[in-house]
Amino acid sequence: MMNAQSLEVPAMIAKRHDKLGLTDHDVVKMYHFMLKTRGLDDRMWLLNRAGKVPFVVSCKGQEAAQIGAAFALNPVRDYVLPYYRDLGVVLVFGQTAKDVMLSAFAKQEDPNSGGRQMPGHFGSREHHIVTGSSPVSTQIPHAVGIALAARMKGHNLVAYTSFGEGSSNQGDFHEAANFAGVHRLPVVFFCENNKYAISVPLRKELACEHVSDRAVGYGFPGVTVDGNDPLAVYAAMKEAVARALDGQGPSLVEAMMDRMNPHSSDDDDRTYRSKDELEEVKSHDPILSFRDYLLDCGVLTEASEKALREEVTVEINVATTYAEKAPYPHPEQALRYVFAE
Amino acid sequence: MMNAQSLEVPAMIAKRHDKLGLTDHDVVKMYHFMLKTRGLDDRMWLLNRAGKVPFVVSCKGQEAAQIGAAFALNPVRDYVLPYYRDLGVVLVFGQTAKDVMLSAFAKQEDPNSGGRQMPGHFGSREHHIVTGSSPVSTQIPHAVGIALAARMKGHNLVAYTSFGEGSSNQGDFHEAANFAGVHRLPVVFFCENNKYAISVPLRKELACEHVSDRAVGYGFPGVTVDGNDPLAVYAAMKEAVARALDGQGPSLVEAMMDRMNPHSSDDDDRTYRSKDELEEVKSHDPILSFRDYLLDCGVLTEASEKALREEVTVEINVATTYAEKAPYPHPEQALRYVFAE
Amino acid sequence: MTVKLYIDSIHDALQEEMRRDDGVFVVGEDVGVRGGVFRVTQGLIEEFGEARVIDAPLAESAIVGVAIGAAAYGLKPVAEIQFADFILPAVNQLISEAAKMRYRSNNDWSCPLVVRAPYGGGVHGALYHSQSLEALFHHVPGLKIVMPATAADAKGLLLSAIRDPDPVLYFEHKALYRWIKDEVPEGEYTVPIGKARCVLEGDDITVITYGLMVHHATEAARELEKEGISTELIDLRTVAPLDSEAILAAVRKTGKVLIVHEDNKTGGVGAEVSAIIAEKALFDLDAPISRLCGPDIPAMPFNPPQERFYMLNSEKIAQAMRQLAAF
Amino acid sequence: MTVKLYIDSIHDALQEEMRRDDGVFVVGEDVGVRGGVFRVTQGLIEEFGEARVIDAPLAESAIVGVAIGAAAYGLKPVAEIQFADFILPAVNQLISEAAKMRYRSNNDWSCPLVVRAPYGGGVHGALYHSQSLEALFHHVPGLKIVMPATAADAKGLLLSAIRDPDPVLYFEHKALYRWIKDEVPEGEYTVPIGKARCVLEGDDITVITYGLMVHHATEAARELEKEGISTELIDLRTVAPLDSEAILAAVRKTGKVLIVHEDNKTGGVGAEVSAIIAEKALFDLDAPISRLCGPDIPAMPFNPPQERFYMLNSEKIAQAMRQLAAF
Ligand SMILES: Cc1ncc(C[n+]2csc(CCOP(=O)(O)OP(=O)(O)O)c2C)c(N)n1
Ligand SMILES: Cc1ncc(C[n+]2csc(CCOP(=O)(O)OP(=O)(O)O)c2C)c(N)n1
Ligand SMILES: [Mg+2]
Ligand SMILES: [Mg+2]
Repeated sequence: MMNAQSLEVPAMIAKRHDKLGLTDHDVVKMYHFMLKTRGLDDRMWLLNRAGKVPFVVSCKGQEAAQIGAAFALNPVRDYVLPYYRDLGVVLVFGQTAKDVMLSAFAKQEDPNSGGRQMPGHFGSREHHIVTGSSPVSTQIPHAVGIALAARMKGHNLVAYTSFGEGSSNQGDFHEAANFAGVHRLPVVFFCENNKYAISVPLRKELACEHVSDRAVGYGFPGVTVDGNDPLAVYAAMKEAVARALDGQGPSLVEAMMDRMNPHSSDDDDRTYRSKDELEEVKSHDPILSFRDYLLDCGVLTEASEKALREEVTVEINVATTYAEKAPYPHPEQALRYVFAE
Repeated sequence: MMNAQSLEVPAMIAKRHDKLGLTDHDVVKMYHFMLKTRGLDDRMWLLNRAGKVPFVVSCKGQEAAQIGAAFALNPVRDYVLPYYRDLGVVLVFGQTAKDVMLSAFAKQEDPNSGGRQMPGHFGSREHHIVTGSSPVSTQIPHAVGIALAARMKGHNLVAYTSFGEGSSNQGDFHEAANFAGVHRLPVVFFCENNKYAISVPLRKELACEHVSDRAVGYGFPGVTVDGNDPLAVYAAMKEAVARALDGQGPSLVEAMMDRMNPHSSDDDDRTYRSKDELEEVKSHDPILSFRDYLLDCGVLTEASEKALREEVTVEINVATTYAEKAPYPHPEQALRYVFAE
Repeated sequence: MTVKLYIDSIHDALQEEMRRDDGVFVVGEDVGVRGGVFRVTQGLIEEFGEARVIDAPLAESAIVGVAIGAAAYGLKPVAEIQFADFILPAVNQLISEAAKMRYRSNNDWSCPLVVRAPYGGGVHGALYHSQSLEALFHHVPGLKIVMPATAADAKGLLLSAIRDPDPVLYFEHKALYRWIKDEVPEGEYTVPIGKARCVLEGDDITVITYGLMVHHATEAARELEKEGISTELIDLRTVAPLDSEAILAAVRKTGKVLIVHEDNKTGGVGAEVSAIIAEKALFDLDAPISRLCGPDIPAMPFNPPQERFYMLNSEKIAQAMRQLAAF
Repeated sequence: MTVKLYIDSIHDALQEEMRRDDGVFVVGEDVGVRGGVFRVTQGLIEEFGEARVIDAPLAESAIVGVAIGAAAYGLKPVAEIQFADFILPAVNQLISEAAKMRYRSNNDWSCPLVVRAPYGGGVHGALYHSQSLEALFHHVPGLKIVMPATAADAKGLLLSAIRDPDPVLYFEHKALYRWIKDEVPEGEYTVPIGKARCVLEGDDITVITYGLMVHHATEAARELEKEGISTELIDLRTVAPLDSEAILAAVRKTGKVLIVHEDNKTGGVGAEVSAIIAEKALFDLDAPISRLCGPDIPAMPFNPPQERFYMLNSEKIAQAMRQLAAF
């Protein structure tokens, strides 16, 4: 069910984040993260188009949902098992612009994989980001295992895992959700529904109305929220996190959003999306609407907003320069770490 | 949702099968098949205990549901992809007592596999029974493929596939159901919920209330019916079959029942089921209740019922004797049919 | 005869066969409007419609499993796995089901299925868009595996695969798609499954390989020719079942053999090739049977130096050939 | 030292290790109250409770996938796959995930997972309760595979597997469970992963095998001893990584080698063993490298004559040994 709250026009716009227990500082921070996510994403796309990085997978259009979700988590307490688009989430969990750029350039210092994996394959023990791979949905059972292990160790935490709506059709989603349901484990399943699996549109992916309809089959709640509204996502996630920490088990949160870019730098979405559709998508950029909200409720001013943007740009510039110059790994190092050494 | 109809005590007992469009002759045939199924099952169990057949998997307690389901299908038109307990279904689709016994004894003439597979691994092109294997749930996508292929060829038919509730936790169930939902294919997913996956009880298998709750996640209807009542199962299946033939797509029918025997001849269910539970299960044998129904509404008499039983016993005796004496396959024939010859 | 790109040859063969036999259909991720992420199925949905060019939900076990059902019913599905690496979720359907349907039913049912999957590295694909998957399946009775190295074989083996009454894995190398072009016979043209091809005749050493490495080995052989070393070069084309006769004949000719593959060394197809030789032609050998293969690490890192480290190329192959010749 | 059944040795080792390290837990189908369908985990749920002996829903990919997550978090899961044949739905989790977590994270994350799976035939298990699965995994960098043949090794390798910092597949042969018993050291006793064992010393021929076949080969060797043929018999114990040194030493000793395994021949572990020998000890050989393996058919039919046809036994092995000795 679509979360009603998220769809109605808020009566008193300035109060929405207050009600959720978010301070003005918090929402500015959220916005800052959204900008940084977008900035990095745009930069990597440009670098790819300039032939400087071989591959990019973009999260453009999904930042609001990601930041909304990540803010409901606690990076010191919780673990995340993000999918390849979840750049916003790993930034909140502690990765820096430099980390991201080192990964884009596949340099030795890349904390995710030492340049072994494509960008978007996150991982950092320090930041509680569990190493991910390319085959979709394999991380979902891992999240369940993290939750199970934490419970066995007496650690009260939440395991967050994200995936696209297309990936919710994989067996691993089903098996993992069922396992988590049976064992009432503290897992939040976060579906970023951007209405496409590469070129395959929703109607060819799923016949249910919402991916969240699947939760009932695993004995836990599922909600669908507006992923363009970080506060709506935050609210739903907060509830899911509270349930998890309270021993009430898993939840499925589905956020509806649009992928503003092609699937990846190798894709050309004009072959399967109309111009009108692409225009329409651009017309509700979640970053612009959140900026408007913050300006409207006086948390940001035009000036402070501009300053934030500039701060982000500088950070990304520095990171890019650093990463571009950083050394590649040594060829023979490829032989290492198949097993413990 | 539990189908209300199936749970209430029927007001006019004699009218129930009339209302479903079943003649007196039909219900006697159903009962005959139930007896034959039970008789074969009991006999194979005995033969196993006597050391004459190495392995048996029993359908005792599930016959009513199986016969109810199979009677809603058309063996000339439809295809079945039964799971290992679906002895009742393959009998309705044309396998004989002799076929079953040849399979139990693993003889060359076994039409399922020429003695290559364990009993319970059904298959017969002639009878529209698609060859099955041991890993659970793999047949479910095959049923979807049969339905897809039939539609491409312009054949209007139903692909029926059955599985236990435990097997509904496999990824293949999920992926296949979703595929069928998206393509609105004429498939009936029939879940025989006997509340155990070997020793694992429902509460450790699933956290949803009914397996049928999962259907909404695939965009098609799911119902749960009393599997001890062949007429309730028939009614639900008939609706599902009608939907399928009418181009409305798949359905999930879940029948609740009890496994009256251990999981297989290698199992000992006293290690995980209480005496009370086992007594309780025996107290509502679906064959006895259907017999009572038929006697009550005058379709059968004590005498005609006894005659049916005797007929079945004779058939099974003949089949057993034949199969026991039948030759094994030649050893070197094991090399054949890896590929087409 | 037309000179065609490898990828176009696959596309055209598929199209021709779909025109010829309306039981042939395509199912996979993005095979429809997008025409496949590599564009192999481009234009097919326009010509054959949504019913025969099916954009499947993202679920490989279902893609293969549904295709198996359709094959059992008598159609000829050509399932596409977007990257060979993503065949792994479908392994149970392939090994437990497709491979065993005929055998377990004592020849009553069968599974005339083709699974196409782009494989191989050197394309900045990193760990999960670079792997060679043939070794996972060559051990499985009931599966055939073809791996064309040329545009002509790409056609001839695809037609054979589709017409084969049993399941065939058709691995196409991503790096060949738009690099290799050669003459492809028009119309009816099949290459028999299970037959190797002699690429070069020679007397000094024998090189046995398949896939992308055929081209690197050819280059290496031409290099060595200049150095006076003549190479018998065999392209296996089919890695299951192996063409033992061709392998043994080529080995007997020179007495020195180098087996080359991109895939990891241990337990690769090269191990079986070597074992066949050691069993049947041991006394024809003048040198140890050598294998030059990918190292035993997950294939392959994303960063260019380590990707290059993993990948074989004509120099590395030439080096191994020189060593063997000098033995 | 106590003489124990193979199955009891596995049970006891698991129990000891769970007592010693409360990070060790068991997850699988029917491992709880039922104690496993073979009873390997009998009594564990009573001693360690439901939290550490987890009856999983019927879904192998989740069993392995959840265990991987728990291992990444620092626990030591011992996942049970009820029959090795049913590991196939979990192949993606094993190959894409468990095997690559350390590598892909550049040593940041790891996966100290054990997957136990009863394998092998001769037990009326038919096509899907009889298979040997090791060849599917021995090719995969990042996975170790142990296959104990004795009760002592069953213990020693299980402890090593659980303590190993990386994923280990532990295949236990169903036919050994209640057939084989031998002396098992009490308390701390580990057998190093990657080390073969010399079962018999001899001078005429070398037999290399593992699993159930160790016992049939031993019987065959004793038979041949009476005929004056002395056998060097190697039990590999670990099939990945292979103990090349032990293999080469044993081959060099006799110059004649027979590789035996129950699994299908083509692309089996024996192919790699043969290829290692052909690469490193070719000139020590006095006879072709022979392999005696299961035939290349789906292993194995249910009916007794065809099951016996598939399975190797001491006579079939003795026959191959005689032939080799006479070469
Ligand atoms: C098992 C597997 N199959 C195929 C792919 C190739 N692939 C990568 S992303 C993708 C689509 C994913 O769609 P969705 O889950 O909706 O996520 P989105 O990319 O839209 O965010 C596909 C098919 C893959 N990575 N893994
Ligand atoms: C993939 C796979 N895993 C495990 C098994 C072993 N096994 C056979 S039946 C069974 C339980 C099935 O339970 P359910 O689906 O409820 O069917 P039921 O036997 O209760 O009718 C198990 C675990 C199997 N056959 N296949
Ligand atoms: Mg999507
Ligand atoms: Mg059940």
